[in-house]
Amino acid sequence: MNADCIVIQGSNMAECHPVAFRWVMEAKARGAKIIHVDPRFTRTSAVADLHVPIRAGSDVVFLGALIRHVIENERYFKEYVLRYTNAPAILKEDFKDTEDLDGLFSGWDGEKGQYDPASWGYEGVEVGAAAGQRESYTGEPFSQRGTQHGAERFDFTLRNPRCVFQVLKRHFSRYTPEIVEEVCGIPPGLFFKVAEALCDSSGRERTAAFCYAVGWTQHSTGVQYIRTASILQLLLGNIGRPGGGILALRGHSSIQGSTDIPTLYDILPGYLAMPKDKTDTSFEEYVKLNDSPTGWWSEFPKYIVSLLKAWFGAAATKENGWLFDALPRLSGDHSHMTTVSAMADGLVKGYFLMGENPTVGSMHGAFHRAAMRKLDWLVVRDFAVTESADFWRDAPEIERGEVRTESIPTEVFFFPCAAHTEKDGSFTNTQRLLQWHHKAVEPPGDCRSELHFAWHLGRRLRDLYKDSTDPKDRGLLALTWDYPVEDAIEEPSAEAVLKEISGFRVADGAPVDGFTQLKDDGSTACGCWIYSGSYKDGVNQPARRKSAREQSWVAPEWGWAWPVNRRILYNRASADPEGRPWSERKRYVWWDEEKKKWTGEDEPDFILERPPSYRPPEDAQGIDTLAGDTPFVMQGDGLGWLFAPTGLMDGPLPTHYEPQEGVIENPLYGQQCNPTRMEWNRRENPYHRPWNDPRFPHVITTYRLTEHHTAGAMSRWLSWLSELQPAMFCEVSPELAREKGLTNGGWATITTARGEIEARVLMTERLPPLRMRGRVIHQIGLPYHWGSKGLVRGDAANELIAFVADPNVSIQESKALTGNIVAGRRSRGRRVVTSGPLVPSLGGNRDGKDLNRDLPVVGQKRTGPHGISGARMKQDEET
Amino acid sequence: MGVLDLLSRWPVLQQIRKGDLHAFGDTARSARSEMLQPRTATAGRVVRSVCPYCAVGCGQLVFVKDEKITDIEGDPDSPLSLGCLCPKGAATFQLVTGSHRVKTVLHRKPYGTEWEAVPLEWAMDRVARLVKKTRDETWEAKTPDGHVVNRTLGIAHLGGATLDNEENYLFKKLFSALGIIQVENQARI
Amino acid sequence: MAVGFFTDTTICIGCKACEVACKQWNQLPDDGLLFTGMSYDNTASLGASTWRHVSFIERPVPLTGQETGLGDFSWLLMSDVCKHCQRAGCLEACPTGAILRTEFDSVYVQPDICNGCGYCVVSCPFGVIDRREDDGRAWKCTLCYDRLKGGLEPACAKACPTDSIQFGDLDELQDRARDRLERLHRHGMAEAYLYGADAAGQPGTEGLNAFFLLVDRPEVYNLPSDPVAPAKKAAPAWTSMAFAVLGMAAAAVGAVLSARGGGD
Amino acid sequence: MEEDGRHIAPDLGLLTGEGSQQRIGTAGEAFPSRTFIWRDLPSHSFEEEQPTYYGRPVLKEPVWIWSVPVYFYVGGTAGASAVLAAAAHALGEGELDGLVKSCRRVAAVGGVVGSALLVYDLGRPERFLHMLRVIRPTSAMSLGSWVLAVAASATLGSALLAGRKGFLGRLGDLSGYVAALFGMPLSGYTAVLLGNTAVPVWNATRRSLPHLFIGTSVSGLASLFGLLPVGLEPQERTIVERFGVVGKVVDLAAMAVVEREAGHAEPALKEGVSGALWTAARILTGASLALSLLPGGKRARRVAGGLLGTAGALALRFAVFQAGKASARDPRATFRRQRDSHGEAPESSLDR
Repeated sequence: MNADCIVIQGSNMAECHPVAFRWVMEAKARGAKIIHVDPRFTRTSAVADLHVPIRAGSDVVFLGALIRHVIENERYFKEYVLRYTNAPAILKEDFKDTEDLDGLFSGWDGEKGQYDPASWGYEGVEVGAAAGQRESYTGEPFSQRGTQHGAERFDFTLRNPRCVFQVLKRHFSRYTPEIVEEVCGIPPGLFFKVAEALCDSSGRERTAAFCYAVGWTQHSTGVQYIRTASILQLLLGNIGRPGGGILALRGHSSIQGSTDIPTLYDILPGYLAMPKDKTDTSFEEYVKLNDSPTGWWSEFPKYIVSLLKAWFGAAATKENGWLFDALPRLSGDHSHMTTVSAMADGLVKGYFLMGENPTVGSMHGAFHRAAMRKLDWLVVRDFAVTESADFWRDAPEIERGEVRTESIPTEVFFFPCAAHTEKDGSFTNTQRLLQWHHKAVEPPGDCRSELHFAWHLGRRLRDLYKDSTDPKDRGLLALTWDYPVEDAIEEPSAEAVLKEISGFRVADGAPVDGFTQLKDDGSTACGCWIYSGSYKDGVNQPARRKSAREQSWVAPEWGWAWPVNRRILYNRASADPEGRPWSERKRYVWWDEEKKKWTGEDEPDFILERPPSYRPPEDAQGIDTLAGDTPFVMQGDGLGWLFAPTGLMDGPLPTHYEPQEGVIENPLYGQQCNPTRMEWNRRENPYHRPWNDPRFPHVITTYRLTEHHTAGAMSRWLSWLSELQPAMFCEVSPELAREKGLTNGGWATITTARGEIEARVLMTERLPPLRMRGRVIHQIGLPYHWGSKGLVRGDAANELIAFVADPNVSIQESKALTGNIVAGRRSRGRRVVTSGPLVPSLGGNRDGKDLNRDLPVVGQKRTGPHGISGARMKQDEET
Repeated sequence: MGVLDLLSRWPVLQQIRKGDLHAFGDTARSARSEMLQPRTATAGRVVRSVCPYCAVGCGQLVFVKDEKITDIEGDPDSPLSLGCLCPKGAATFQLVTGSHRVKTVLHRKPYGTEWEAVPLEWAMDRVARLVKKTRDETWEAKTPDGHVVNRTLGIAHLGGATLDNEENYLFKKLFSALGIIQVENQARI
Repeated sequence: MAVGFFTDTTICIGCKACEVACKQWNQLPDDGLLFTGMSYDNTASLGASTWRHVSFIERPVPLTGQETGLGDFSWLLMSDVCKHCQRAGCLEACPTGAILRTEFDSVYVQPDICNGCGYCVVSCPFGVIDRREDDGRAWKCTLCYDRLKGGLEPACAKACPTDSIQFGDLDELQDRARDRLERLHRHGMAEAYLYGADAAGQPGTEGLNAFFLLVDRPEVYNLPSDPVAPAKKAAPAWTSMAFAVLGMAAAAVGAVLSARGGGD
Repeated sequence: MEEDGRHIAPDLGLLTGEGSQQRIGTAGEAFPSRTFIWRDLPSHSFEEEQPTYYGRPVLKEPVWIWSVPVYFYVGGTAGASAVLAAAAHALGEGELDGLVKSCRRVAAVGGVVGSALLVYDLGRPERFLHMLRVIRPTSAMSLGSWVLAVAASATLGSALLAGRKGFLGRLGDLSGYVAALFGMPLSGYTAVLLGNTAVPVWNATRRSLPHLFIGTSVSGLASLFGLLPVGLEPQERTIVERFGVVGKVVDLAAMAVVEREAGHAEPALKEGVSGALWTAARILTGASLALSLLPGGKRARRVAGGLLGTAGALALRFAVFQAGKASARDPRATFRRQRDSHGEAPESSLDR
């Protein structure tokens, strides 16, 4: 860690990532200031220099105020902002900001319940409607994707009222320290301390870093949380430089890998968009929409063609569009919660759960179980029988006799899985580093790897369909599926799969060195372009293990980081426009005048031979359009986007909206909640009032503990971990305890409209009540690790959480909601999912006239299939 | 001579012989203590691995003896962790060798009240047939408004954040070819 | 050569990696799945099956150098362990020679010798060593004697993510500790001090091979302020016993003589 | 699944670590003191004046069971008995053989029973011989074990050979004197054993405790003779009674001193089970002393005095034993004693 200041917000780093936190402590030892912004005083706060208690769900206000502070006091890194960001870009005249529309941006379409981002573009640059609509289906917020060109007009004086910088300034002007105090509950004194610490630690000589985790993402406006931090870091010049950046701390061993090589509905490996029904009618159309005339995405055709070659081999030819038509198409949102709703409506018949335990780990477990009861068949793979696998006989509603096991039709399979020590394979860690783990012993009994399961299932299916001539089976039969198998148990070779992922020349099967060698003529195959080169020279790069002591601090010879083993993205920004390090202290990569190439500690994230002085000629195409001083090569214009002209569902600039279920009315805008948020308006999924719900007066936030792992399938069965946190508990302040008659170590029951759970009481000053607008607002902290199985058992906090999601990535809101707490153990109270409302509904989901989540213009959103309403709702099917 | 031998090993006599007043050290040491050594020293092989819990990716060393795991600890060579582990990582030995692990395939018949152990091969065949059945029954070539979608919404997948990249790759590849699009994992949650 | 632990509580994050790493290496059983309600401490104390224990102290007192919106509050975290004293109560009390001082200057209980007399349990001024009723023998931290013999560092120190637990040569550790303390004092943390770093600091034990850097009084961490190896104060007890038994002998003789005399 | 607290499947993992052989039943029986839930706000355990860690004990409670205090009584009595036997033999000019004989018997029985009681208390009784593996001068228990070993065998020899003629007789007499020599420490070392621990009440009273224990040994012996159906000459009886009176007086005096020395640990002698036992001991011993001072030699009085005295002696041993447990449970007893510089550190270093 080379940072001079580290702000940890939306993350409890010391508890959830203790070993990563080692480096924070090292930075602290070197004099860096550690700031922890969190509703709770956690083990991270315990060793921080500054702990700032913030109301869960108000982070955008806090960060927005920091942006305002930086701009008003001119503390931003001027040269960096001018040259490396789109601050000088001039925007369209018809762009309207939330300042003008009371919380909405221009382009709101009340009919569709989503934005048309056309008016958000740069002046003189047309964003095709198709792009706009397509974006509305794109899952990951990949702003650089598509036909977005760079701006044509700039004002390097930053004075033009329509330039990004001025728009930004105006947008955040109302995010004042006073508002911070009112909305976040943070006194101005503390706020200024953070602001000054950040500014003092930024610039040429110093850098500051942000660390976040699901404390930021799990909100109905989660993506904008991260956007706000990015804007702040760009203004301070902390992106692409050592000791800077924004670190996402992720919870699972390969959660990054499962996004890069996605088990996600909306993308193909390497963040290539899944085809959409209306727009991607042919390979040519698909490429046209995803290709980009400028920036790195101009390489798109090479990546998709190589992918299709990797999948369909010889069957994929230029003539048949590389068998693109064999791929299925999306027609809206097919994310987890939508799928579960569809399941509840009987559309989904079969379900695979691979090492995941949604009835504990996902929001609203009761609804999950209700949906699963509609399945014909369920396949679960895990170490031991989880709550999800046993949903048909071990569940609260069965215990209460509301549902009978004998009446559940689902056929259930439990396959025991092999441990990571019993199979070869690679994990991708949170820093994009691939590391290979080797098989140590044979898996016991019938335990098998998922590789084994997937391959043998595929083998069987291809066999079942082998005589089919039905076009629907063409892709399956064309699939390249001939991996070598090892051992008696016929385990497919993971290394062979890695080779396909990394890419090879079709002619002779020779591995490629990296994505720069990929072609769009079908002569190369590559399963995931960003991983291309991970099998360079036929060497398993992720398996490299050169000791840390024997190499530089960047440790390039340990494992393999994508892309091309690069450790810091956009690191061109660590040098000034002329290619010199901003400062000796922060040198990382630079332009070597003698050798005429980029060099440094790390793999330069730039075209190696392109000098800083390079300027693209008029007729430039593809990557040639990237000037020598535009570090953000993935962007259409190579610039860092303070303002996102396209790609986001809920606006080009972050805006504070209250959570779906809040405790106060949005003090900044008339628009209470994120207008494009996704709601599931169904009987099983009742919402509380948008704020001040008398039945549910307290703020609930959920979190993890060091001693357990997510849904607990990997920790609740282990005595060495279980004894350290042996019971589900809730953290409450002494004030709340007194008010509710709770005793430390005793029992309490926590309720929402979705359900109720019981927990041991842990009284503590670490979760203080908030004093806002003269009111005292109590917070309840709930770890969510427990379930009905394992050595230590307890209720699952997620039973309480509703289905509501961020419009960009469909992630649920579990970090800020409302609920109630009473002393004593769980009652026999009946659940809304199985037996109608638990508590009398207050005027349904859209609440009473007095309390509206949306402005009237927004309020008339239509409800789509499965009760979904929101930005990514399927538009063509009405129900 | 058993008795003499026994006497010669009697610490008290050694104490007297050596004039060791307190017997705090060597004289009190037993044969076992003499021979004591770390079990890693007697391990047949050491396998390099990665912690299966969170996404920091700490290095692990897996010590194997007689095809059984005897110890799992941090890999000091890892630039990420320098041999450190958090409590979960430190408990990995219990995770992979624990008696909680199920070793046979379990099957619950429709409307059944109990799990039954079934052969792996049978279960795999059964699942393959169910996938085919469901897929064929719920196949959607075109949307009502005529757009080609060739897919099935009848099958869904959840999971992957704890799987290897290679495994996720095969799932995505296979499911895409089968027209299964509802593929999701913890990254969304 | 003497080795030991320097536990710097100011950088402990209370993750309990040391507790688990110790249990894993020594393959110890859990000692009960009990929710205590004592902050995040559900292990309660060191014991026969818990050789590392992390204490959690929620204090209504601010920590120097830290500011929090909570006001006067701080959370002290500390990983406790057997101190491997220079004058070790348990060692001096053990009648069987099961407890000995190793070539590494650590105090080690030989499980093949211990007969569970329980005298060490009452002789430890720190309440570390304990006899597990169902096992019958006394157990405590071995400073990973087996690992040391193989040239490895103890499991807890190796696992510790923040190096709050440091293992090494005693003299070197003491120097490092003094530097650290000096640095903290320079940064205004006047309350920081070393606990048991040397004989001068803790004459009763003549110094601990596993010593600590603390920021509040020892009692706050459940440590005695001035522990003494009982045997150091044995002399007066033996002396007064000598007088007492002689008195008894005299009484016996007296009783006989007086009676005989009276008999005449 | 066998619950061993590790839950390792034998076909997957090897259990060979240092603690892997640790036997466990249920955690409950292993740690009775742990079954508790802190009912207060965690930060409320923090008292500026006298901080403790949630009021948890700083020391471990003695793990010894009832057989230990009983041994204190038996061993002590045996020791005193051996001493009296030797005195009577040496000065009796053959006229006190009855007393000598019965004293030697009492001592012998005491030695055997005492050893048995100690072995019974061990966590691993089969390893009782390890007690004689080494000699540790720092360990009162080590020295005590050797004393007991010698004394027990000597008393046994002296008892078996009592009244024999010739060489065997002389051998018996010799071992009688050996028994007396070791009987003296035998009746007192247990007090040192308790005094040399970290348990506040025992450690605080380590000077007076030996006098208390010796006194009890003597009074215990005398009281025992009051109960034993042995025919003693009047003269012999007088000896025993006078011996006993001295013991009881010492006893009562020592109790007062012990209370004064106890200091911060005194509550252990005043409150709870141990307090009750302590008071009972004082009353019983006092009563038996009073009885034995009354003139006349009625048998009934002797028996009554014997009963009271024996009960008193036993009560006293248990009182001291229980007081130890109680004071080990109380962290303040330890903390405050050390703050009052009963430790080793100079005043100056105690300011933190």
